[in-house]
Amino acid sequence: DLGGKFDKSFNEAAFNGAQRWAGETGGTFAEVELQSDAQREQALRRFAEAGNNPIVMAGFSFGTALEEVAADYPDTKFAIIDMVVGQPNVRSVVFNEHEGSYLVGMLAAMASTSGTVGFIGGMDIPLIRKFGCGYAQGVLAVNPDATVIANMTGTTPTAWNDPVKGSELTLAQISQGADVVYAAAGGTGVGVLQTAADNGILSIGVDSNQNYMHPGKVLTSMLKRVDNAVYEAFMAGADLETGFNVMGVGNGGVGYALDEYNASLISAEMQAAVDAAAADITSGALAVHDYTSDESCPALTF
Amino acid sequence: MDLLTLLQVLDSSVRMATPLLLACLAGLFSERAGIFDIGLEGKMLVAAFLAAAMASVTGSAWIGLLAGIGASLTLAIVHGLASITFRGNQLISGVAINFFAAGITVVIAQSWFGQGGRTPQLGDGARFQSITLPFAESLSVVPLLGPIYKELISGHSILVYIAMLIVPLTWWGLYRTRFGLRLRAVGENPAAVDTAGISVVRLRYSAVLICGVLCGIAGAQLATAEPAAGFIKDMTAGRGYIALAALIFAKWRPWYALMACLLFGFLQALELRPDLITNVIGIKVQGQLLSALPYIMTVVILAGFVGKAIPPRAGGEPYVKER
Amino acid sequence: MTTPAIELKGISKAFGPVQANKNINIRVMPGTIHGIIGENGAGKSTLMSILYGFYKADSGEIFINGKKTEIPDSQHAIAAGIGMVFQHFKLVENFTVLENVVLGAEDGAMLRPSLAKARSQLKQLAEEYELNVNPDAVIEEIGVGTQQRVEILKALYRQADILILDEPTGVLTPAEADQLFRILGRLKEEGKTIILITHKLREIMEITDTVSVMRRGEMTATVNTAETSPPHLAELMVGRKVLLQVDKVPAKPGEMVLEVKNLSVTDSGGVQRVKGVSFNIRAGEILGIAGVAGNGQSELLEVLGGYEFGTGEVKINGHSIDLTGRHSNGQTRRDRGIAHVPEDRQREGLIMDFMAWENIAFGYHHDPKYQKNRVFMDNVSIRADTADKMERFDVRPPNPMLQAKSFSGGNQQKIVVAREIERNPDLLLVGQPTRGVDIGAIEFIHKQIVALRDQGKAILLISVELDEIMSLSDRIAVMFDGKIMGERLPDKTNVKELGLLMAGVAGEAV
Amino acid sequence: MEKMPKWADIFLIPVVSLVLAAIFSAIVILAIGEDPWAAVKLMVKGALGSTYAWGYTLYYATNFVFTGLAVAVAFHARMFNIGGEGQAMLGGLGVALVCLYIPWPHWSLALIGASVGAALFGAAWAAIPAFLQAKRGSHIVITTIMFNFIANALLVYLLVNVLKPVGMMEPATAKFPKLVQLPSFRDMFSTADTIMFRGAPANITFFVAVAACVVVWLLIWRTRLGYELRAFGHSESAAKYAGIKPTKIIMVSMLISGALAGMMAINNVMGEAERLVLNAVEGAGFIGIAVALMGRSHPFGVFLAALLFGFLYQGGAELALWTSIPREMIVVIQALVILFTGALDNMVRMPLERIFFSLWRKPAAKPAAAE
Ligand SMILES: Nc1ncnc2c1ncn2[C@@H]1O[C@H](COP(=O)(O)OP(=O)(O)OP(=O)(O)O)[C@@H](O)[C@H]1O
Ligand SMILES: Nc1ncnc2c1ncn2[C@@H]1O[C@H](COP(=O)(O)OP(=O)(O)OP(=O)(O)O)[C@@H](O)[C@H]1O
Ligand SMILES: [Mg+2]
Ligand SMILES: [Mg+2]
Repeated sequence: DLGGKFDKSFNEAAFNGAQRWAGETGGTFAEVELQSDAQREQALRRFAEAGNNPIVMAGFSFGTALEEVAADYPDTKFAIIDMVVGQPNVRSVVFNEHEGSYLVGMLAAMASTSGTVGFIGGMDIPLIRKFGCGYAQGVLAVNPDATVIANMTGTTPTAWNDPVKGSELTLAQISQGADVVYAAAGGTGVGVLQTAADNGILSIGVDSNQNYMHPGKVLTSMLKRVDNAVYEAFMAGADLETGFNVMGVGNGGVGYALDEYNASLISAEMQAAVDAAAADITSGALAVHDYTSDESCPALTF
Repeated sequence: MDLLTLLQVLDSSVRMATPLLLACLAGLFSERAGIFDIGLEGKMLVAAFLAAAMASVTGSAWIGLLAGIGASLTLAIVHGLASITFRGNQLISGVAINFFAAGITVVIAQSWFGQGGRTPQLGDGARFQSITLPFAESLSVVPLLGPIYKELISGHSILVYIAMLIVPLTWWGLYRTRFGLRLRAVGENPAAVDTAGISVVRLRYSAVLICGVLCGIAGAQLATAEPAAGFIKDMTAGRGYIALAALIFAKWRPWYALMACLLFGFLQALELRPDLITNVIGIKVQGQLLSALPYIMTVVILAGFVGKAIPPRAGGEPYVKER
Repeated sequence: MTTPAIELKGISKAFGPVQANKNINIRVMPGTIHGIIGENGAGKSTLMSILYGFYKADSGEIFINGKKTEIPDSQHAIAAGIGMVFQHFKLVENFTVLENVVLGAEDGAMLRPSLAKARSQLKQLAEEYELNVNPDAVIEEIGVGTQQRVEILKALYRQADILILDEPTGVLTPAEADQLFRILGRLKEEGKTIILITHKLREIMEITDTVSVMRRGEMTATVNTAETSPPHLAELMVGRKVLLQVDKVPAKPGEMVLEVKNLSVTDSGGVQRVKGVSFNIRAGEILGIAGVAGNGQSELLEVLGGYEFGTGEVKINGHSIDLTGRHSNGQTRRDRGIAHVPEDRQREGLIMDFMAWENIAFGYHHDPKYQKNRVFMDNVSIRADTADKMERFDVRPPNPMLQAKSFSGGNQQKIVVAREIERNPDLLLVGQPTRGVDIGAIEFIHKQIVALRDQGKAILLISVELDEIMSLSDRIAVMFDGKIMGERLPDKTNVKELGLLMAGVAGEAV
Repeated sequence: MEKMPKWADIFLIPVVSLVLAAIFSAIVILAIGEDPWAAVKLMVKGALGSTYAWGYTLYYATNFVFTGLAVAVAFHARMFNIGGEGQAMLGGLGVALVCLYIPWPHWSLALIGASVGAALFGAAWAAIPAFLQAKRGSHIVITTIMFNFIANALLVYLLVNVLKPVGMMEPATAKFPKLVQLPSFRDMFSTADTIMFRGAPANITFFVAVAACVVVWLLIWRTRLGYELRAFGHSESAAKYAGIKPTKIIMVSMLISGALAGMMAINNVMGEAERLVLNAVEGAGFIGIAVALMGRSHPFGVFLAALLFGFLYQGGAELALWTSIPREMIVVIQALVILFTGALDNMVRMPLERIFFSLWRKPAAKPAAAE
């Protein structure tokens, strides 16, 4: 989606999935990066006309355009991420981001010494509030007295690609006492992670594994396996199974990242606590509230 | 609101004000010499891009700064050619420069770094880091003044201090030197300068070049001074125009320019802290209103509710000796 | 024989298609005052600007004190000891006198020492040549006479030996002019060489040693002043014998057309330009208003023409007209029967990029005769009307499709006059009707104005040319500093008396 | 004759300027390692190679006709309206409100309603800068730019907080009802067996744009208002002398300008997207400046220039789809066109003038020599 292919986050994950497919199968794929909403339909049509199959779209903003286009090209299969489009030739993939966010929220609360943690969202939309809400629930589950400061970068797609503002928001949160910030903001998060590292506090990445960006300074990353979704869609090719597809903690769609870059930050008991919660979520013993289900959040006000 | 929060907002105001201030002073030199320049925006943008790009490639913020200044100077020369040598319309030239900058930065960034019109994130060394002034820590215990010194005055990048230094320098140059006298004269009545045996063309070009250098520093500050760490598409976001408004507000005088830019910087800093506004005035203010506030203020200021601002008399008109 | 201070050989200069100077030769002896006369547009200013390096000649050579000198810009002229006071002053309005003097002649990169030095030098110069000015006064706040002194000081501060003055007395009262001439006399005694451009034969006779005459870009003669006479010079200037007398029968004033009571005008800068003037004009008479430029005549004309606001009372044919509100504009004035030949045809009277026919409709574009219906204009009928007017006013070339800017000055003026007079107005306002217009056209325009008077219309004439005022007016009012100093009848007064009034020396009460 | 012939002024100079802009654009394409010639071929094919391509080219051209006319009308009164972008955004808002909240029985009525809505909203957005210019002398260039930013903020607010249907993620309005859908070129030109303009967004608004050109031409050169507008544009002092009220001309010219810019929205919002999205204008307001400069502010010239930019825009979109030349390349080309046709006009004009000068001097000199 808007924000650039190399946002180190959402779009990059999608791109990596496609690359992995290309690398493994030797296939080629056409790609386009859009700069403007008004161009979505044009791009889709051109790809469909050119005989690409399947066509994968990363981002909810394609929804409306896809509704139109999918009907016009019944023989082409489409896959869309983060959005549900009710057409027979469309596969809709959605993620339970609130579950993954809950897990990193727990880690944040355990890592925080000040009892204040931050959340910086990208564009202020229900999807991102879903991240924030899950995160806050995780924080409060560990430390009911903790404070969660939440800011959104903006209300337009430019909010996905504004690291400068991300930095300023981070500074503002630091001045309010936050010592762990979670960036769910696409390319904007780059600025958040950077500033957090500059000022000696911890940050949490999103979508892709961003731990490597500032080794030892990124607490963890909330993984959203967009890459897997894209990879699978490409693997399936024209036989892509259409319909509705939910990726959650249970099926490995979301999770938290643990690797050599953050091993020193996550103690064994932290890991144990989080893994236990993950197991509970999978089993249904723990239900994390999904903001988009009723547009409200028990743990955080936006 | 406690002192520390206030200081944090002011601190961020200073940072926000710096590129505005540099651009505003750039405009001051240009317009005082009679060349209107709405291309400040574009010059800052190319400077921001090239500064970040070169810093990322070479790993040196200083080389980045020089490259940024070079990029800005190139566009300044184009503006000079259009408005001085070829006596074209200065507004149109400025508009063209802004578009050119908006397009070319993304085109080159994309082909160079392939990151959707961004430069790579700059690491330490490749950007201007905050400088902690001497005794900032030890003095911070002094009530009131200590925190002010530590939070507000100390801890900015070198470019912020340079910008602040340029204000008195501009004042001194404008009112205390031969160059300043001539510069002010050429913006008021170029024929007087010409008949006094001074080259109007050379004077105006030097003003335009100074303008280019200052816009270059402004751009570098935007992209390569902490906390910023790289260039993003359209990152100037109208600052060039706001700087022009500040210039009018300041009635083309350096010290007032500082005040005006700090005001605008404050407005931009406030946008980042909607929570504070909610706390202070007790109601939630729409984010969009906050983000539009600098622009609305600009219009209000231009509407002249702050008194009449008389621009340099020969401003905007090419100097034509022979009709 | 001494070498001339200045010698110009074969100077030519064209502005696009206009040949402003053609192969000019001139020699000026050191320590003399050399006059240059010629009609408007003869090329005098151009020639001097070339000497001063402001313009570059297309061909020709310049010798200063016998040495061939290249003067590509003013800096070289200054270095060669030339100083020039332009017809339109070249001063920075919001600078002080001191700053203006120092500009371009600073001693070093720092300003303060230069200013200090200039201050003491100015004091010295002031004593030497009676050139007193307050060095800290701001230019826009001092009078034109003083501004001119600043220009002279600028030249002297740069140690000019040769001083060129381009129409220095155009903006001065006779008394100020006399003072200027005393200064010039002093300079000449000091051994300076002076070139004086002027239209006024009296001044030439009074102060110059030699005089050159220019006509249509060429130098037609150079003579010793002592060996010539005004009629002779006039003939050299125009190329034929001049008889600038308008034939007209005595006026037969009728009904009161224009009544002006206590009219004041304040300009946008807050300066009061017209200070409570009152006068009347009857049908069938011409009221001429004399005065040095800048004494409120322009503003008076503008407020009557509707594009400047004023206070007081103005009645036309007994009806009061609105001087401030929404209804005060050129359109409503025209509806009331006021036509207006503005002072500056290029800035006001015409749109230079419009074609002649569009200019003939200008100001009258609401006229039903020019409309097809409520929305569209009837361009065909406007063109026909224009062709007709151009024919009758002898506009050359008589082509309605030419842009105004491609007509010569005289013909541009004829277009304006044709448009306004053909309206058959009750009151005609005329400002500087013959500025920059050649003799033939002057006669023609004067005749048209008198003919309109003879049809029983009221005319208000404003001109800085005293001769024009004297020969056209039935009554003469003199304006000074925004006030009417007095009213005279043309056959009962003389140039001297009017000159005194123009200088603000009140005559007997009106 | 003392000037260049008119055809040289109208055609030769823009063409030479365009060639210069093209050369520089080619240099940029070369510099980023792409082949300019291949790019041109791709652009021509993508923008003119099929009815589908034409459908896009004409769709974009329609946008640019409106914004170009907007800038041109203001230019005639020497107003530099850089606010086309914001005015078109607001026009979009007008269209959206009209289409969403009024139950139209038929698209033709809706088209009229939407045109009025678009024009009113666009004009309203131009009104404040115009008023400030007329009454307070605030420079219209800066105020209109500021109003672009403010329009954006306003639109974001409305789309996010007011107009967005519940549950939708992106800031946009709901789809307009089917009944207000404008006939597309496909609907109009396809026959039973050949489908033309398949999937292309060009629609009936194109003909509204053509009509707008004619109306603007009549307005500028045939009406009294146009006469006053041009007079004011050429010489403010003379206009004052003639009793033309500056305030009125500034207001009227800017309102017409804003209305025209706003009317672009019937093409992109009503004709294409059928809902209002955030960045619906896509820079067309700015391209209008280049279009008006290229077209010498004449409606016919604007039309041709709009076609040219339609071609560039669609061609550029194809470039972005199939090569790694980003879309912003169009912005660069647009900037170069503005630079060369607008600001560096004299650079082209002066040498050309000199050539013509020497050309007509020679024949003039001959008869003299023969005497
Ligand atoms: N800068 C210029 N561009 C074009 N034409 C010019 C320019 N300056 C002067 N001219 C033309 O050259 C001719 C000579 O002008 P010049 O100013 O030298 O006359 P002048 O003798 O000084 O007249 P005046 O008595 O009105 O001052 C005129 O036809 C004038 O229109
Ligand atoms: N500024 C100018 N731009 C273009 N053409 C000019 C300009 N000034 C003069 N001309 C052209 O030069 C010709 C001569 O102009 P000029 O004013 O010297 O005429 P003139 O002989 O003094 O006539 P008149 O006595 O009617 O004023 C005019 O016909 C006009 O076409
Ligand atoms: Mg002269
Ligand atoms: Mg003449």
